[in-house]
Amino acid sequence: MTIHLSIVLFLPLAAGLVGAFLPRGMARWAVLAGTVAVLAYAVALLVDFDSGARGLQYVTDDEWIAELGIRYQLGIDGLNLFMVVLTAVAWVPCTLVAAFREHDRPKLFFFNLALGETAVLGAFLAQDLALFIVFFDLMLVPFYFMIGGWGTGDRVRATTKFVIYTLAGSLLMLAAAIALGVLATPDGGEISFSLAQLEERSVSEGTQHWIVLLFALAFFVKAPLFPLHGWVPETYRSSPIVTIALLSAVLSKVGVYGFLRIVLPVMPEGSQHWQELFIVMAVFSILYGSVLAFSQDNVRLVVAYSSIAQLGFIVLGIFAFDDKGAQGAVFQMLNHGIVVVGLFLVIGVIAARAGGRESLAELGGMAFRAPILAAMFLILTFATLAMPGSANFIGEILILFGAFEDKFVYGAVASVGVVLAAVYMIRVFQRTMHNRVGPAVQSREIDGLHLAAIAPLVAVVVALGLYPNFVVERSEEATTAAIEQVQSVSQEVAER
Amino acid sequence: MDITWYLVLSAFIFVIGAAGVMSRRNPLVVLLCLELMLNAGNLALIAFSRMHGGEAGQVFALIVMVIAACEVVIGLGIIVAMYRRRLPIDVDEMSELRG
Amino acid sequence: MWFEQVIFFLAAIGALAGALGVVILRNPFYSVLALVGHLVALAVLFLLLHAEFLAAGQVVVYAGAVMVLYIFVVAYIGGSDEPLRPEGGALAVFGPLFAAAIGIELCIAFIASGLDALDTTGADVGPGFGTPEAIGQLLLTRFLVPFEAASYLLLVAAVGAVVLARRRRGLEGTEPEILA
Amino acid sequence: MSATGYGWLVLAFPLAGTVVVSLGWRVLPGRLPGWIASAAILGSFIASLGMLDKVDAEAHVDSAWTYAATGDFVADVSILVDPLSVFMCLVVSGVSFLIHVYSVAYMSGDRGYTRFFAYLNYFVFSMLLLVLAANFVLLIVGWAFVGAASYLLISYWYRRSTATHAGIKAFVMNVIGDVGLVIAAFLLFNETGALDYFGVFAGAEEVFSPDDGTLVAACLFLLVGAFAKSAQLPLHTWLPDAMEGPTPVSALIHAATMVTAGVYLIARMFPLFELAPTAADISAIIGTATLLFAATVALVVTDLKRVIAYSTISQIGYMILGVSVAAYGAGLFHLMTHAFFKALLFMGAGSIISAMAGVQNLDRMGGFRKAMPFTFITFTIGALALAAFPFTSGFFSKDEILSYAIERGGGFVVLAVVGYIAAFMTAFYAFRMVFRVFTGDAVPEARELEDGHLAHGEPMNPMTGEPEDTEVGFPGPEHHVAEWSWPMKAAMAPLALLSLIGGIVGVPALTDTLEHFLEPTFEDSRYAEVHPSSGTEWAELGIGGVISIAGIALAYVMFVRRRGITLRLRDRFSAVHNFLAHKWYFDELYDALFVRPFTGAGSFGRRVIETDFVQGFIVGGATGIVRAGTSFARAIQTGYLRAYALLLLLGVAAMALYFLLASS
Repeated sequence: MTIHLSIVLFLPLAAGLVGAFLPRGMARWAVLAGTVAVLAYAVALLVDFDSGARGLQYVTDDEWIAELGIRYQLGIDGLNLFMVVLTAVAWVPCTLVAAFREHDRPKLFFFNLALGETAVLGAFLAQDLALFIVFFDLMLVPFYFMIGGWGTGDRVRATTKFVIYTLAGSLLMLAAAIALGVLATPDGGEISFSLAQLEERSVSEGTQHWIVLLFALAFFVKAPLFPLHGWVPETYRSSPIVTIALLSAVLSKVGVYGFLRIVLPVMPEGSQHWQELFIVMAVFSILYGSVLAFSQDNVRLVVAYSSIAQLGFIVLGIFAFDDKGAQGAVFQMLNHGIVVVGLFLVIGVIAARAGGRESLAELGGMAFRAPILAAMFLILTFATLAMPGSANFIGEILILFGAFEDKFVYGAVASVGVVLAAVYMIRVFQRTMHNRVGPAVQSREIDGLHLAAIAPLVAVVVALGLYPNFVVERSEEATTAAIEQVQSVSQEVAER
Repeated sequence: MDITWYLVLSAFIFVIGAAGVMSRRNPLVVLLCLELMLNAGNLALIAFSRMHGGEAGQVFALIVMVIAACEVVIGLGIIVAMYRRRLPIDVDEMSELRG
Repeated sequence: MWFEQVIFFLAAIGALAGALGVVILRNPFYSVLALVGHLVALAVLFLLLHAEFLAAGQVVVYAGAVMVLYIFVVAYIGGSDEPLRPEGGALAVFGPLFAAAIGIELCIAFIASGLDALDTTGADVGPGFGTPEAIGQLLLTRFLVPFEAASYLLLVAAVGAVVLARRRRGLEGTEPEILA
Repeated sequence: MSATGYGWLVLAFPLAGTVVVSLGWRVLPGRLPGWIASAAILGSFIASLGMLDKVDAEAHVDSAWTYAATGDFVADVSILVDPLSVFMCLVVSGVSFLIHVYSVAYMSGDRGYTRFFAYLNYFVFSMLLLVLAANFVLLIVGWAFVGAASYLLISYWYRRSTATHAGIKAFVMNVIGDVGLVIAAFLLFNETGALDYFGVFAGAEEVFSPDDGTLVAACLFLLVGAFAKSAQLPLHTWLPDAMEGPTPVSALIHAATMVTAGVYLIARMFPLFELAPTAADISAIIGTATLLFAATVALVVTDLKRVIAYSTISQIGYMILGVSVAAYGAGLFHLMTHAFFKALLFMGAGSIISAMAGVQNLDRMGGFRKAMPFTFITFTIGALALAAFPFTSGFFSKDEILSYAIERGGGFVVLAVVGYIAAFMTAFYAFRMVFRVFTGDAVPEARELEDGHLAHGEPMNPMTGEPEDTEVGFPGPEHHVAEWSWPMKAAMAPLALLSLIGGIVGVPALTDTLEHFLEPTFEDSRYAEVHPSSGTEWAELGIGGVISIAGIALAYVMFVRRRGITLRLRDRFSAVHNFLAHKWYFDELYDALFVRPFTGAGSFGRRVIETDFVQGFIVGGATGIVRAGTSFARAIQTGYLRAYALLLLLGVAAMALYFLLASS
């Protein structure tokens, strides 16, 4: 029973509230300090984390709504440790970049930013299903305001779509979660939403089927996976760059994380039932996202669709029901998150050099006077396309190995996605950095602010590429535990 | 007298009131018809209170009367406001809530 | 017991006639008067049901004060007995039809009810039943919260009426305030 | 220091060079980055010599740290030092060092000088990592690093659209190879449970019966990787386009690094290929097909660098044939000699192109013999070695491969015969270059050079003719010919010497040094005893020599004695010429097979699936349902108070009815 996680969880929110009472210009610094503090705390947790131990660490467990069996239960294990670190790592550069830009209503913006971090951290830390859903839906609120209030272009349409999509998913999940909690309660037992409890209780297989499907809908919308990505183009096009970086890097991971934390351990039979469908969706998303990423003209949308493909890989790894696949998925969640934050910040820098243009046709030739920018972009590009030597490669090879194990054909088709990733990422890099100078492009070196924001991310990418085992060994225990049940179910099915 | 008689009477009054609400267009009369329906309810409440031999039903009836008074006050206020704005005094003319 | 029955029927006929008068009479002024009659008849029925306090309240507050309010408004806006358009339409048919349907349903419910107590004249009650004392006791003890809520409701309604009927500057001349 | 200690040093030098050069891009003046980079590679070469000194029959494996380990998936950062890797390190670092020295002068004047050397060092580091890796994961890492480095160097002059295009092509082909390797690694891992070479080899012996289906599949996927990197059919199209890079890059890609990786891979995986002879045979056949195909194309291509490029594809075909017929020593011997003379040829070509002020077209060249005596001599030596002229290095190595193939008998004899036919073409096109560039009437550029100054052409893209983006300063405005710059000479002279006498380590029956050196690596080979007798080997060498001389003679006749005959031949066989000049239409085929369907799918996805399905069917369907619901709700919301009352009443009536029915 420790308070550490609660501190981490509410630090950003506290910083946001403090900022709200400070004079206009000071809110950003309060929030920035909050995110840095969270990062420091997360690093401390990382150092202190006992990678050999089984089960949760730093557990906080209190009664919250006793009548409904909802508990305030937080904990960290190898599964969410790096998600928390990713959140902390992603928020600092984004806040930093945002802090040096002028906003309308800065207090509100930075409060939303801080609230977003708390919500995401909460979703990652929650060990109670109801608590998870509370934070999962809370995430929507600040992002809704940030996109709607500070977006560009047709932001009303974008936010509407974003909200309707995610809200529909969340509501279905809420219904499913309540059904799960109620149906799992044995006769005369107390209702409980604690994940540990739910894992021990069981729901009949037929019920699991539709509950898993509803959960999957919510998670796939968030991820997003084909064909539930209808909100992506508009949202990505009209969101502030900082927001979209966080959305793509961190929020998308909450969904897939939910599979490992909730769906697979609690409803193994249901997960097994839909395995084939979800794998097909994942593989199709990989191909479809890659092909569309290749044909996009807007830089953001290239990254957006590439994210669809990458999330497809992650889902493939999870639903391969294999140690290596799940391990790769967890690792890839971290890698993709870090890389995508960097990519979007770079896109922001690029757009600033082209007078706000983000169309590939109008960009080009920036590398000449901006070698540092080009070098960092290149590293991020190589990492995104999972070039061997990057951590993303280890993630992807584990996913592919896991997929090959049982589903060789799907794995083989998915590996086409690796080739396609090379095509579209290199294309983006060339069309922005290489070739002739675009009509309105000013080639100049990256400024100190963005350097300070992006360079650490690049350093993390390189470091992870050198020593990926740092993550792998810490997450192995929990990942294996997360898919233990579903593996045994899957084995039974195979034997039948 | 059996309680049934009172109840049947209350049903009749209620029905008459309801029919009036739906067929009359003068808002004043509609309000009056609402009074009828409320009073029908009151009558039933009091009849049941008599049946059970407890005064709770009467207290409820009293509160219904309070609510009726409130409704009258607000309703008449609206009618007066309409009149002062030279709007037609006709419920069918007030259809701004059309979807 | 015939005395009670006679009074019941007289009062019931009065109440029904008043109700019908409210609905049928064209002139709102007469409608209000019919409602007053209806209310008084109801008050008699209340007395028969041992609800003395309510009967008194019905006559004094309802038939007296509230109805006066109606009369004022009718007089103020000049109760026109001619409708702006002919009454009727589908609603004039369906409205009473559904109303009648509910009435029939209710009657079936009452008559075919399994509640045996319905067919009695009610429980035995002492002489203090329905007196202001008994009601006051209940209002200030068991139903204190609803009582207070009701009083707040009245307050809010009064304020609301003021807001609604308030003279807006520049809109009209020097019309007197009706409700304040 | 132990052998592996030297191995780590081999890797550390170029890596350090990359870091120092790239971080010091602002402070390092003049040619210093070039010299630092060269020194790094020299350090690598010296460390390789240290390995050579320490290496023995044992294979040394040393692991630095755990790269990734989960469950049975265990991959360390570990290197393997055995005669094969030592040999590769020596060739790679040695030749690369000379290319670096050459580049110090050749690239000076280019504004991207520092960047160039950072890439170059990274390239060599990647290749060394590839050959030193002790497990599949690290192999794939090195494999992909080589691909990335080649991408960076091919599109080094990134303002040229042709260069960026060629870069993306090379990179994608290489990634295809990477994926092949990943799949192969999985298949092997799945059966043997190991990722390190020796674990896999040991497991494979136990698990697989000869020609086991899975093993053949794994070997074929390995071949995909090997062929993508070594530019064999059908994954060769990137290599000619890779000529967009600066000439030293071409030299590096073709001679020392990259393309030889496929040969190395097959040699390294020989236990697997010997267990799966089907795969080995397929590899031999494809190698042969490639060597013939590339030789025919090289006959007609008019771009100087591309002629050499196709000759590389062809020569790599010989090597693949060699290692596929279990002539490992011979294949690697040819790898080494080829590295010498191919680097030399490219350096000479670079010098010539400089003299032509960037023009690469053979048709525009001629008569450079007087103007560039040094280049003439060295280039001719390179061409002689390429043509396998008797007693040059290429003579011994190429013919040894073919004699091994004949020794295997059966269908391999056919392959060897094809090899001899291609050898004739090789001799012909090698001297086609020599005669067209150096003999005949001196072109204006050559005369200008004789007068003591370099020709200056308009800066333009040699492939498309579009004017160069001069603002950025690369390609640099200056050109450097070997005659005037000592580092270039210093690089070319040793290579020329090695091209001439490099065969000495493999003279049949006399030295065979290389074969004996490599023996520990291949001693378990089941074909270790298959050995042509020195008598037959010398006889076949004789045949090879005759063919080579015949080819050169034909070239002499056609390009010196009777100039113009080629034009007549071209007109006469225009269909054949067109077919060859279009490189057998491979580019067009791939365009139709992959590129267009891919872009088509992209626009189909964007136009149809996104708009009609996702936005139309799913979004539209969902909103349609909501809209239909709301329009019904709207229809009910008439705004008429009495209608609401009616509905309310209706509801009450219905509910009352329900309760009545339910209770009765």
